[in-house]
Amino acid sequence: MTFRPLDRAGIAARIARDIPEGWFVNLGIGIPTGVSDHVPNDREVIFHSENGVIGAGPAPDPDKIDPYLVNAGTQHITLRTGGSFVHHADSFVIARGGHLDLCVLGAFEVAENGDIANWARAPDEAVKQVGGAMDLAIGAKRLWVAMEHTTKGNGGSRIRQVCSYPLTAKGVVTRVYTDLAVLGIAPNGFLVLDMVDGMTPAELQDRSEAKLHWQ
Amino acid sequence: MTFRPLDRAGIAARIARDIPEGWFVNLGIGIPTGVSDHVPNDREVIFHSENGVIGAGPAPDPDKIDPYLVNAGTQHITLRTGGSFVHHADSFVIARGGHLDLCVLGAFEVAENGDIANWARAPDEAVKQVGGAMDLAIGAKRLWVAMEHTTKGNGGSRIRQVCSYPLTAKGVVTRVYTDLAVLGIAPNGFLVLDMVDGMTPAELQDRSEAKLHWQ
Amino acid sequence: MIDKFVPDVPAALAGIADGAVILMAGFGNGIPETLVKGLVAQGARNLTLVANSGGRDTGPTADILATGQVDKLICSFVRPDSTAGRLFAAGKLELEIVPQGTLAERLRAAGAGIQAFYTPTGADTLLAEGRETRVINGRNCLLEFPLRGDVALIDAWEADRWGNLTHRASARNFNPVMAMAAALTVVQTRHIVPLGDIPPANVHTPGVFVHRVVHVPE
Amino acid sequence: MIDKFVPDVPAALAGIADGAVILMAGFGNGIPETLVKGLVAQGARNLTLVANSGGRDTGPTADILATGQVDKLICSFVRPDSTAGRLFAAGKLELEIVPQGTLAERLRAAGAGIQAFYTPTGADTLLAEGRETRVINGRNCLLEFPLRGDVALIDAWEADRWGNLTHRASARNFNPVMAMAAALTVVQTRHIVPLGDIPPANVHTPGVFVHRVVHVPE
Repeated sequence: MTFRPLDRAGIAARIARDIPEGWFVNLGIGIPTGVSDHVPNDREVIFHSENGVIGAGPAPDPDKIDPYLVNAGTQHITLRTGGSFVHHADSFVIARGGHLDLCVLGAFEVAENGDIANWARAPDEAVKQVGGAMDLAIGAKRLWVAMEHTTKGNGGSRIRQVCSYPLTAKGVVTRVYTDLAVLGIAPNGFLVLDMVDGMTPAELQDRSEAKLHWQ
Repeated sequence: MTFRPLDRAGIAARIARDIPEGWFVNLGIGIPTGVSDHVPNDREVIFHSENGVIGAGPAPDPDKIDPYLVNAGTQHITLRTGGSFVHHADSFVIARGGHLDLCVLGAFEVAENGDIANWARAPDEAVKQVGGAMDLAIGAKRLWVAMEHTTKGNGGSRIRQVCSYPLTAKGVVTRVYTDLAVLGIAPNGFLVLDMVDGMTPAELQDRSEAKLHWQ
Repeated sequence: MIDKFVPDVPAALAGIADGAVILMAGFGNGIPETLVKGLVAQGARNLTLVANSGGRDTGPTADILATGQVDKLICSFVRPDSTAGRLFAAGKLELEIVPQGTLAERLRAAGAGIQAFYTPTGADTLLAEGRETRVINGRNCLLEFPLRGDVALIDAWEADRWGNLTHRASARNFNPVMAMAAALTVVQTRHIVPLGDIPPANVHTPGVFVHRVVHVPE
Repeated sequence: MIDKFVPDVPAALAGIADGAVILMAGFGNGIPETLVKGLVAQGARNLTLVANSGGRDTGPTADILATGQVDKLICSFVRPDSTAGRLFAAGKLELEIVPQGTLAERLRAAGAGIQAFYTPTGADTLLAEGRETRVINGRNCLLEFPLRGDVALIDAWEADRWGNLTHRASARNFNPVMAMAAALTVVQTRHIVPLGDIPPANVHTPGVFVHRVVHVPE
């Protein structure tokens, strides 16, 4: 039996499974944005968007777009009943003050000590695309990362002993969801919590630069 | 001719005369509270109260009291048309951020360098009644003090070379309104801007511990 | 379904431990009086109470101070002639006096994840003695640290089941600021409203800062 | 009578000097587009522009950058493939990248009279290189300073003659924060309303932070 990697929507759906009702959640750009599509409507999860939206809902029908309502990716959204608006400083009170139960970010790499690199692939491009990632990374109660386990090009592992790209924040990741597995961050490094069907520990370790641990 | 000191309401009225339309003003407890009574209704001056009231109006008729609307002295007030409410942190954004055109405080003493002492008469009672005075004193564009020129007991002058009481803030007073005179704070010390009818420079200097200057 | 309503005051205050730091909102009004009475009944001891003032001889602050439940009071002023003033004079109450704006800002900093800030308020005064200062742009500033609560006791005018709140007129005061600054934020509300009833642009305290709500009609 | 309305955009922007620091609100919406166009026409040069992002190839940010009026851009991100990105690559634009939450907080600090603050955001990253840091409660923090504007360009939904504003839905974003952070705050509003029309509890930006308002209907 060979393993079947998840596609990007599959990673998002896998994350959605682990979000309980009542959590207050910020979703980064990329794979994380898709997470909300997989949370059933009757499970109340409140999504926060950095631009001051509390209770972000799905995209509107094209004929019902409100030009004054976008998310942090500047996509048109709706507001859930019970949602509200705050200004940017108050929005980052939420993000930086420990009020998010969860933030899900995309990343280039995660290290076994919880370091995350998600904003630049090299120092010389580093000063350009920060956005709100550094604020979210240090501020949420839990930081989960959604990314492919290996790079598209050379198949190098994004699961690292030490990040090779510029850091977004140090020691903050609590869980990593990839197309192959779910990894926790334990005091001694990556702890495998789940693997896709057909995956073996040896094959997963083979695709991980850092040492993996099993319970 | 002998001079006629102003009473407390007279000091308040004298201050009101100097407040132009459009100013945003905080009034401290004591003589300053009375200032708003002397601003005519058709001169729009917006009064701020530390507890988050912008546009505080006069006391209501007794049968029209709103128990949810008080000023910083916890007296029942009204709200002017155009007024609004903010929370305490935002209220002190206004007070500390330089948004008040004027704050008028009572004081025990003012020194010729603009120091103000208004919260304690001795260090051992000093740690008890600060309230918002230190925030207002450092934050307003202009700080005017309203007080009697001399103390009631021994007639000692409140117009000092150096404050003898614990400071509220250092070098912040821009003008002093007393029952005898209006004093500015110039680089070289107190500058007499106005005196009550019948007052002479010699008599005013006699009641002032600090040296007075005339233009 | 998210539902932050609890049936009664004991449920609202369940689990408050001895030694807790309690943020009590209010300034003349907007005081969570029923919750404070409940805390007296609940009986937690060795508390630190954070409030705007030390109150008078009667009223919520005086009532809880008189029980001896509070070891330390952090506030912006204490009247010598008050329950708080007399307890302090008798050596039965520790006091930390904080300028009112700094108090509000330290609470906000706790809510906002700000680890410290510099303010000119209180610099060059007795409150600065022995404290860290720094001259920034020619202004002498005091270094201030966040003031975080274990529990915030909050008053609201309206609340929905997500914990979204409005506050009436000047009863807003410290309520939104303290709500964001505590690990457990407990609200008493005059009115319960259906979710969506408060216009999204006019929520004064978003439910994200609120954990338990109890209905206390007028 | 207080009346902050001005007749047209040139009057709203009168006096903006070369070298001014301009705060431009907006995030996808809530951008004061008409005022930015007016600033292009007004022609002040050597500006520092503070905005959430460097924009794209078209739109208000790209438009004013393309004129060469702006020497320096302070924002949270710049797309390499944008007018801002290309001007930077060509050495024609100075960039200061600030994390978005730190940007909002530095603006608020300017409005609030906070002289500096410590935040964990950006500590242990390239943005911290050569900067002052401090470990507080075990967390490494960066020292950040206020970001004050000479002029703020603000978008509003409603405004009254005192300058009280509402903002619609997510068009609120940076508007209230930048309004409090500038020496001169200029507003374009979709709607003019009589004084007292905005409920006192639901003013989003109080008029105390606003200096000039110009009516720009849809």
